[in-house]
Amino acid sequence: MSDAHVSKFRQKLITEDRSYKQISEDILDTLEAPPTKGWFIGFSLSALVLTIGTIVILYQVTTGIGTWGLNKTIGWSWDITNFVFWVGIGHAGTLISAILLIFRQRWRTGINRAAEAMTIFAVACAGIFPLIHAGRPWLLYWVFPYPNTRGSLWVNFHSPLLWDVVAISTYLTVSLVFWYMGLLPDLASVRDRTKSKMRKFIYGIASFGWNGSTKTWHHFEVLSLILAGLATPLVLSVHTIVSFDFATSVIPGWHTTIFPPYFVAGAIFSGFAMVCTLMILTRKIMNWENYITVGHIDAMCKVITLTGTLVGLAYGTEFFIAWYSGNEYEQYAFINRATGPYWWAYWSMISCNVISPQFFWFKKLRRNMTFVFIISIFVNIGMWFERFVIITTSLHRDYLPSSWAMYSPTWVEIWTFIGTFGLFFTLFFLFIRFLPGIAVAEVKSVYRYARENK
Amino acid sequence: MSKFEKNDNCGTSCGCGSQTEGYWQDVENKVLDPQAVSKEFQDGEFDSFSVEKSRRSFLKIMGFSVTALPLTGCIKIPVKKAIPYLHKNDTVIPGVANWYASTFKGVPLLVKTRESRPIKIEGNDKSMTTMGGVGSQQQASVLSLYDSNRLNGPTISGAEVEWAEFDQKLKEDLKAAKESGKEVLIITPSISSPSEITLIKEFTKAYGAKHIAFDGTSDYSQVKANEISFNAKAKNSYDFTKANVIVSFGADFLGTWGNSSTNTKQYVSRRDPSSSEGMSRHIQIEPVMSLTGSNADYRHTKSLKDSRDIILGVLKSLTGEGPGNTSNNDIVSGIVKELKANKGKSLVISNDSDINVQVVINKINQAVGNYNSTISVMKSDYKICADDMAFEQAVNSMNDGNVAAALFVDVNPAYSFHNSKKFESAVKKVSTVVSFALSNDETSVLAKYNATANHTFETWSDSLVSDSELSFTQPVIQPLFGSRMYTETLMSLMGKSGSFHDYMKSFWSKDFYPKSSGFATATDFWNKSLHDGVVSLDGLSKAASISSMNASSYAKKVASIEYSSGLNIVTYQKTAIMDGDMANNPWLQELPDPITKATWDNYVMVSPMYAKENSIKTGDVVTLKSKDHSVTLPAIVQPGTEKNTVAVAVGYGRKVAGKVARNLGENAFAFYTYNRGATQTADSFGTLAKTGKFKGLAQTQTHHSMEGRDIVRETTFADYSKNPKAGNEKKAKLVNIYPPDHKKDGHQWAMAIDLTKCTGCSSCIISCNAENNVSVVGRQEVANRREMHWLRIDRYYKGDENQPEVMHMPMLCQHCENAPCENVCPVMATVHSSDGINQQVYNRCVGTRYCANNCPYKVRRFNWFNYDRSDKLANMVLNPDVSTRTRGIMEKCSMCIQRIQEGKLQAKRERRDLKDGDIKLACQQSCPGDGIVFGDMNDKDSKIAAFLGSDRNYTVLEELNVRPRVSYLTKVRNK
Amino acid sequence: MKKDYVIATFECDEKVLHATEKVVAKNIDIYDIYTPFPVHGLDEAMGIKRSILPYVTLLAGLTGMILAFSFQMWVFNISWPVNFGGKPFMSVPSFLPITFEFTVLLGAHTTVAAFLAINKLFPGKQPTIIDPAQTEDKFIMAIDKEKANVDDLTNLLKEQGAVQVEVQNLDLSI
Amino acid sequence: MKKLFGALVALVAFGAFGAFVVTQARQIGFNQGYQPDQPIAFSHAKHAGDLKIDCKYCHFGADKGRHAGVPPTELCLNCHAKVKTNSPEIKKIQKAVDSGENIQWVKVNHFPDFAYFNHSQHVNVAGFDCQKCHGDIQTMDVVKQEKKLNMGWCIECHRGNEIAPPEDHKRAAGGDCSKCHY
Repeated sequence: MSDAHVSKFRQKLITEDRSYKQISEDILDTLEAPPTKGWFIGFSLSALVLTIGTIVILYQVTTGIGTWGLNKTIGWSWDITNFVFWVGIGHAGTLISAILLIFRQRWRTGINRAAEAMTIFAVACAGIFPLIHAGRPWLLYWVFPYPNTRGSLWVNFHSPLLWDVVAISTYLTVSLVFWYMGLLPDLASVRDRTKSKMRKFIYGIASFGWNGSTKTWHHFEVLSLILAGLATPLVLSVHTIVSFDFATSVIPGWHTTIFPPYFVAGAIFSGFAMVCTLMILTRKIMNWENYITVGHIDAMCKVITLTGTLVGLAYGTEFFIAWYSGNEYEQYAFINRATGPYWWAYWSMISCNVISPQFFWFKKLRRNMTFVFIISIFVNIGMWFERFVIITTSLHRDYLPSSWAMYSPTWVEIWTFIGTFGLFFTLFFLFIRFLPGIAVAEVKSVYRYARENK
Repeated sequence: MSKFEKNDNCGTSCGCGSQTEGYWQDVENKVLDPQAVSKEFQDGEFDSFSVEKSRRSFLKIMGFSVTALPLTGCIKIPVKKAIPYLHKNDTVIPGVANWYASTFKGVPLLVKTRESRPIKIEGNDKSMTTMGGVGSQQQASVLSLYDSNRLNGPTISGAEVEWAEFDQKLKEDLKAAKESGKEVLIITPSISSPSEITLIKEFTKAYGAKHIAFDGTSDYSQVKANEISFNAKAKNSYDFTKANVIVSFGADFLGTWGNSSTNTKQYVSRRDPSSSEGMSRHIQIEPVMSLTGSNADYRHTKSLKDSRDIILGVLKSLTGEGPGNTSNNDIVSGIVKELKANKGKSLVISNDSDINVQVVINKINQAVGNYNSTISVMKSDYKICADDMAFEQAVNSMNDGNVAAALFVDVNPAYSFHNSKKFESAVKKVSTVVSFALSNDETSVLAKYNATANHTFETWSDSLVSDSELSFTQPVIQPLFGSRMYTETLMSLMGKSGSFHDYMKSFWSKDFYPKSSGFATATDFWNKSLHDGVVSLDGLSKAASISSMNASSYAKKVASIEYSSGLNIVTYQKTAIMDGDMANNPWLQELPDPITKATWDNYVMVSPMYAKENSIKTGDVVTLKSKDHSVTLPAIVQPGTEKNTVAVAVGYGRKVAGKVARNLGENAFAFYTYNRGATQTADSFGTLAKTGKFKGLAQTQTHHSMEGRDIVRETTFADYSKNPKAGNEKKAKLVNIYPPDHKKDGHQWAMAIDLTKCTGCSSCIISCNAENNVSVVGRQEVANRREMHWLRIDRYYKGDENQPEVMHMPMLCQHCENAPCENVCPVMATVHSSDGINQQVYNRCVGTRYCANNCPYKVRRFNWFNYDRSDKLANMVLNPDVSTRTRGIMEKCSMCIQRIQEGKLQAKRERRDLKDGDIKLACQQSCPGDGIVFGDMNDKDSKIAAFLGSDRNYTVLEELNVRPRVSYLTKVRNK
Repeated sequence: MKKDYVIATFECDEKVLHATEKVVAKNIDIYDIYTPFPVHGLDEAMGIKRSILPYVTLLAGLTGMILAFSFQMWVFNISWPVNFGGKPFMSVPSFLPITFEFTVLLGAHTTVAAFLAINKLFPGKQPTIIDPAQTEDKFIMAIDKEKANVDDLTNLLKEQGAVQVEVQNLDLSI
Repeated sequence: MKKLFGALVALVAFGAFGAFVVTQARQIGFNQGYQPDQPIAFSHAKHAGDLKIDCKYCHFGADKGRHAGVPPTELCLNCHAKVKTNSPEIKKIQKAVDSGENIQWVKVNHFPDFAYFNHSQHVNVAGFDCQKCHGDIQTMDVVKQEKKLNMGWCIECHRGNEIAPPEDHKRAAGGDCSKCHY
C-alpha cells in the first residue's frame, strides 16, 4: 500500500472518505444506541413467527410424524427440502470468507461478517430438520459412535445420513469458530469504546482479552488463512455429502453422479442470492451504503449469474443423461418431472433458477437494488423448488406403479418451515443489534484500497 | 405342530372382561409377564405396574438431565409382579402354544392359543375338503372373538338379567305362544351342523315351531332349480380338479360364492402349467369385475341380459332346446366348442338368482355329461339350505299377525332382508321376539329377548364341510362375556338338562359312531375326531338321481324376462366383508378389495365408458336411485364393468353395529327384489346423478398400469408348452464392484411366489396381520396412503379398459442380498442376518425413513402415530412373540422371523436337523392356492430349491442388482 | 509484573510502519505494537518469527484422519462386523467422507485452540489497555525502557510522527 | 501459577463428575443386585441348596419353552400339604389356594419386551446350568439379580461361546439382531 499509484480501474471499496474513527462510529455506534423502531418491529415479528414455529414443532414431536403429509411412498418431502434449502443458503458465508480470502478478493470485507453470521443461522435452521424429521428424535444421540452397554453397538458408517451428521456438525462448528475469531478484534473495540459498565463487562468477556498486539495479529492472520484453507474444501464437501443422501440411493432421479457439483453450484447460487437479499435490506436499514456498496451487489450478481447458468447446465445434463442411459425408470422419472403431476414445481424451478439470473448480464439491472432484490427472492424460491422437485417428484413415482402416490403438505409442515424463517431472522436481528455487523478491523485495513496516501 | 384335545377344565373361571394392561409386547412399554398373561384365567385383582410405568416414562422424557438422580440414590427399581397360576394345569406351559381344531363358517381350522388365549387361525390340512385352505374371514374371526361390543349377557327389553330369570320368562312366553295357536318360528341361516339340526328339530317338535333358513344372499335359485330338475333340495357340489373347462356366468367362486377356500384349492391345483394334466381353461362372463373374473383366461364383460342370452345360446347349440340367443354368437360358439371337446370334464356355473336360469344351467351341465363327474347333487339330512320363498311367506305371515313368537338365530333380516321396513313392521306384530345376537344388531334391537350367544370359538358344534366330511367346532376359550351357546339356550327352553357338549357327544355316538370303523369305543372315535378336527364318514349324504329333463319351457321364461330401462344395478359381495355379519372386524374393513383396492367403504362401480360420457371421476359422490331405494356413495371407475351396469357391494351401511362398522357406506340389500319366486340380486334398474361432492376413497393403490415395465412377467400356456422360459427370457447382466465377502452357508432362507397360483384372494394379508401384530390405521390413514400391511397384493390392468387383463402380485419385503435399505440407516436398525434375512430392529430404529425411501419395492411401513391399542380386549389377540411397534418406528415383513426361530429351536430341542416344511410362514400357511413357497435354498431337495430352479423363476427389478431373496414364477394364462 | 515501557502513539498505519523499520534498524527490540487492524508488513518489520500454527494444523489433521479411518475400520472388521446390503466389511469408499470431515474438524479446532493458547486469549481475560483507542484508530508502540536510550528513542519516534511519547509503568504481559 | 493450578483442579473435577454421571447413566434400567422382598419368605437356599430339589421341578417351563415360569401356587402344596403345615408362610399359600386370591411375587430378573429370550434354548439346547445367568441361586435366601442382564452382557457370553460374529455364522447365528429382536 506504500506506492502512491492508484489504478483508475479500481473502484473504491468504501465510497466516501472517512477516518478510522468515523468508520468505527458508523458501524459500532448502533450497538450503543437504543434499538430503532424498525428493528423492534422486525424483531418482534420474527420472534412471533419463531414462537409459532416452536409450538408447531412441539406439537409434531409429541404427536408424531403423521401430522405431516408424508406417506408410505413419500418418506421425505418438505422436511428434507427445507434442510437442503437452508444448508444451501449456509454456503455463501463461508464461501465469501474463505474462498474469497484465498483469492484475495478485498471487496469481501464489507459483507463477510454478516454473510458468515447468515451461514451459521442458516445451518442452525437446517439442523432442525434432521432432528425433527426423525420418528423418535429423543433417541437421535444414537447416531454418535460412543461406547455403550450394548456390546458396544456402533453406528453405520455406510450411511450418508451419518456422513451428514459429521459434515454438518463439522461445518457448523468450524464456521462458528471462524466467525467468532474474526469477531474478537471488533468485540475488543466495542469493549474499549463503550461507556456502559455492563457492556464493558460482557464484551470484555466475549473479546477474550484482545488488545490488538501485532504478535497476536500475526498469528491471527495465519489462523485466518489456515481456517480458510480448511473451510474451502469443507464447504465444498458439505453439499457434496448432502447430495450423497440422494446420489448413493437407488431411486431414479436421485441416483445421479452429477449431484455433487450440481448441489455445490446450487448452494453457492442460493447462498449468494440470500446474501443479496439480506445485504440490500441491511445497508438500507443500518445506513451502511458506504460500506456495502452497489459494487458489492454487482459482484455478487455476477456470481449468481455464473452459478445459475451452471445449475441450468446441470438440469440439461440430467435430462440428456436420462435419455442417453436408456434406462426406462430414469427416463420416466425425468419426463414425469417436466410433465407429471408436479410439472408446475419443475417449471417454477426452471424459470426462477435458469431464466431469472440471465437478466444480470445487464450492468444496469445488476446495479438496480430493487430489481436485484426481487430476483434474489425469485432465486431462493427457485432453489427451494429445486430440492422439492428432486426429493418429492422422484419419490412419488419410482419403480413399482402400484405404490405411486401424491403428496401435499399439512399446516404443520408449512408452519414449521415458516418458523425456521422466524428463527433465522430473530437470530439475524439479534446479530445486527448486539454484534458488529461489518468487520470493522477488516474494513479499516482495506480502506486505503484505491485511495491516495494520506 | 402338535394338536391337543381341548381340555374342558381350562381355568377356574373366566375373566369376564376384567382385563389388565401389559400382557402384550411393546417396544416402549416393555412389559411381558407370562404370568400376567394367564391372569385372565384366574381370580383376583391384578394391579400391575402402572405407577412405576409412569415413572419410567417420566425418566425417559427427562432423558440425560436426570442422570444425576442416581447420585442421590433415590431412584427405585420399577416393581413388576409375577403372578403364577393358582392351580396346576399340565397342558398350559407359559410361552408354549397349544393348538386346537375347530371350524369357522364351514372351514376346518386350527386355533393357536398362548396361555389359553386364541391368537391365530390356520387351516387344518387334515381336512380332505379344504386341504388346509382358509379364507380371510376365518383368519379374522379370532379378532371378532375379542370384540368389545359383544353383549355382556342376556337381556329382556334391554335390561340385563340372570339366565335363570331369562329362561323362566321366555319359557312362559313361548308356552303362551304355542297355546295361542299361532305360528312359532325359528329362523336360522343355512345350517350344515348335524347336531344343531337335530336339536332344532326337537325344539320345533316341542313348541310346534317352524324352522326357516334365511340367508341375506342365498343360493336358493340353485337349490330350487335342483328340486325342479332332479327333485333334490340341495346345492351342487363341484370338483374343480376334474374340470378342464370352467365356464362361469358371474359366479365369484374364488372369492365370495360357495366354499371359496375349497374352490380355490381345487381350482389352483389345475392351474399348474407343468403338470401332466395340463391347465384348466377358465371362461368368465360377468357384468362387473370379480376376483374370479380377474383370474379368468378369457373374460367377457357382458350385461346380465347378455349373459342370460349367451346361456340360452349355449343351451340351444348343445340340445336344440329353447329359443336360442340373439347376439354374441362368437362367444356362444366358443363356449360350445370348448364344452363339446371336454364332455364330462367341464363345469358350467352361474350365480344367477333366477331359478329358470339355474334350471337351464343344470340342463347344459347335463347335456355335456358333467353330473357325477365334476358336479354332484348330494341330498343330506344334515344340511338345511336357505329358502327365500319360505322366509318371504314368513314375513307376510308376521305382517298378518299370524305369528306369536319368532326366534332369530344368527340372522339379521332387519339389515339383510330386501325390504327391511316391511320386516320391521312385521316383527313388531310378533309378541315374543327372541334374538341370539352376540352384539346388538338391527334385528336384536327389535327383539324383546336377547339370548346372547357365544362366539364360535366358545361353542361346541359340528359341521358337514363336504358331502362326506365332518368338522368339529370346539371352544378354545371360556366365554369372555356372560353369553351362552344358543344350543344350550334351546335345550334349556326345552327343559333339557346337561350341556350341549354332552348332547352332541351322545348324538355322535348314536349317529356317527356306527358309520365309523376301527374304533373300539364311541369315546375313542370322539376323541380321535376331536383331536384331528375332521373325520370322513360314508353315508352322510346321498346322491340325487340325475334324470333327463327338457329345459325348453324354462329357457322361454328366461328369454321373456323383462328389463327396465336405465342402469342395471348389480349387487355383489366384497371378499372380506361378504354379507356384513363380520363388518365390525377392523382387519376385514382394512383389507383392500382384491379388485378395487379400496378399504373401509362401499361405493358405486361404474364403467370407464359411462364415466367418460358422464364425466364421473373416482371419488365423485353420486346418488344411485332405483324405483324404491336410493343410495349416495362415492363412485369408482372400474375397468371391466359393463357400460350400462353399476354395482354396489352389500355388507355396508350397518345402522346398529359396533363402532367399527356403524355408518360405513350404505346398505345395498335394499336393491334386492323378490321376483319370480326368489330373491333377485340384480333385478333393480335406476339412474345415477352426480351430487357435486367429492369423497376420496381409501384405496391402497391408485395407479393401475404397469407402464410397460417388466414387473409381472406372463405368458400363455401355448407359448409355455413350446418353451418353458416363455415370457421369462430377459436376464439382466449383473456387475459387482466388490468381491463377494459374505458366506452363504448354513440355512439361507428364500421365498418364491407362483403368480399363476395367486388368485389375489388376500387371505395372506389377514394372516400376516394376525401373526405380526400389524396395526389397523383406519379409513383416513389408508386414504393418506399410510396402511401398515407388511404384505400387499399389487393389482395391475393391461389392455382394453372394458375387457382388461388383470395381474395380481403379492409384494412384500424382498429380503435383498444387496439391500439398499441397509446401507442408509445411520443407526444400524436394519442389517442383514447371516441366514439371508433383512432384519429390522424396532428398538434401535430412530425413524429417519431413509430406508423406506431407498426401497425400490416400497414395502417398508412407518408408524406415523401411536396406533390405537386402547381396546384392551382386542389386544388379547396380539402375538406375544412379536413386539408391537410405537410411533416413529419403521417396520416391514420379517419373514415371520419368530416362526423361523421357533422352528429351528424345535429341531434343536429334538436333536435333529431342520426338515423342509418344518417352518411355514403365516402367508404361506394361509394361501389357499399354495402359491407361496418358503425354505432353505441351500437344501437341494427342498421345494424352494425346485422353485428357484424353475424356468419360470425371476426376480422383480433384477437389473438393480439388489438380488432379492423373494422370487416369482411367471404368470401363465391358458390361451 | 509491572515494568517501565516507552509508549509511542501514532495515528497513521504508514507512519508506525516506517517508525518500526527505523527503530528495528537501530537494533532496538520493540516489545509490541498495538493496532486496531493488522497493518500489512508490520510483523515482518518487527521481525516476528513465523507462526507455528500451520504445523499444529498438519499434526492435528493427520491425527484426525488416522483416528477416523482406523476407528471405522476397527468397528466394521474387528469390533462388530455387520453385513450392510452385501457390502464387504472393508469397504474403504464408505469410510472416506467421515475421515475427511474428521480431519477438518480436528485440524480446525486444534488450530483455534492453539491460537488462543499461544496468545493467552480466553474468555474473561482482562488485558492491559494502554489507550482505549488502540482498538479504534491509534497505533501504539511499546518498547522496554531498559532496551534503549529513552531520549534518543523519543526523538526518533517523534521524528517518525508519533503524536505522543511517554514512559509508563505497565504490566504488558497480560 | 495459582490460576493454572485452579484451572487444573476445575478440569479434573469436571472430568470426574462427567465420568461419574456417565457411569451412573449407563446403569439406568439395569438393576444388577436387585433383591426385593417377596410376599412369601421362600428360601431357594433351603429348597434348592439344602434339599437339592431339581430347579425344573418347580420351574418346569425352563426346558420346554420361552418362560421358566413361577410355579403354580398349588404346586407348593404337593409337599406342604404334609410338611410344615403350621408355618405362617405355608398358611399364606394354603389360604391363597383356598380363597383364590393368588400370591403376587415380585419379579426379579427382567428383560425388556423387545428382547426375546427363550429359556429352553439355553437350558435344554445349550445345556447351561441355571446358575450361569442366575448366580448361585442355591445359596440365596432371598433371590437377587446377580447379573447385569443388559445387551452387552448377552453379547459377551455369545462371543465367548463363539456364536456371535465375527467368529461363526453357521453354528447358531447367535449374533444376528433378529436372534433376539423381533
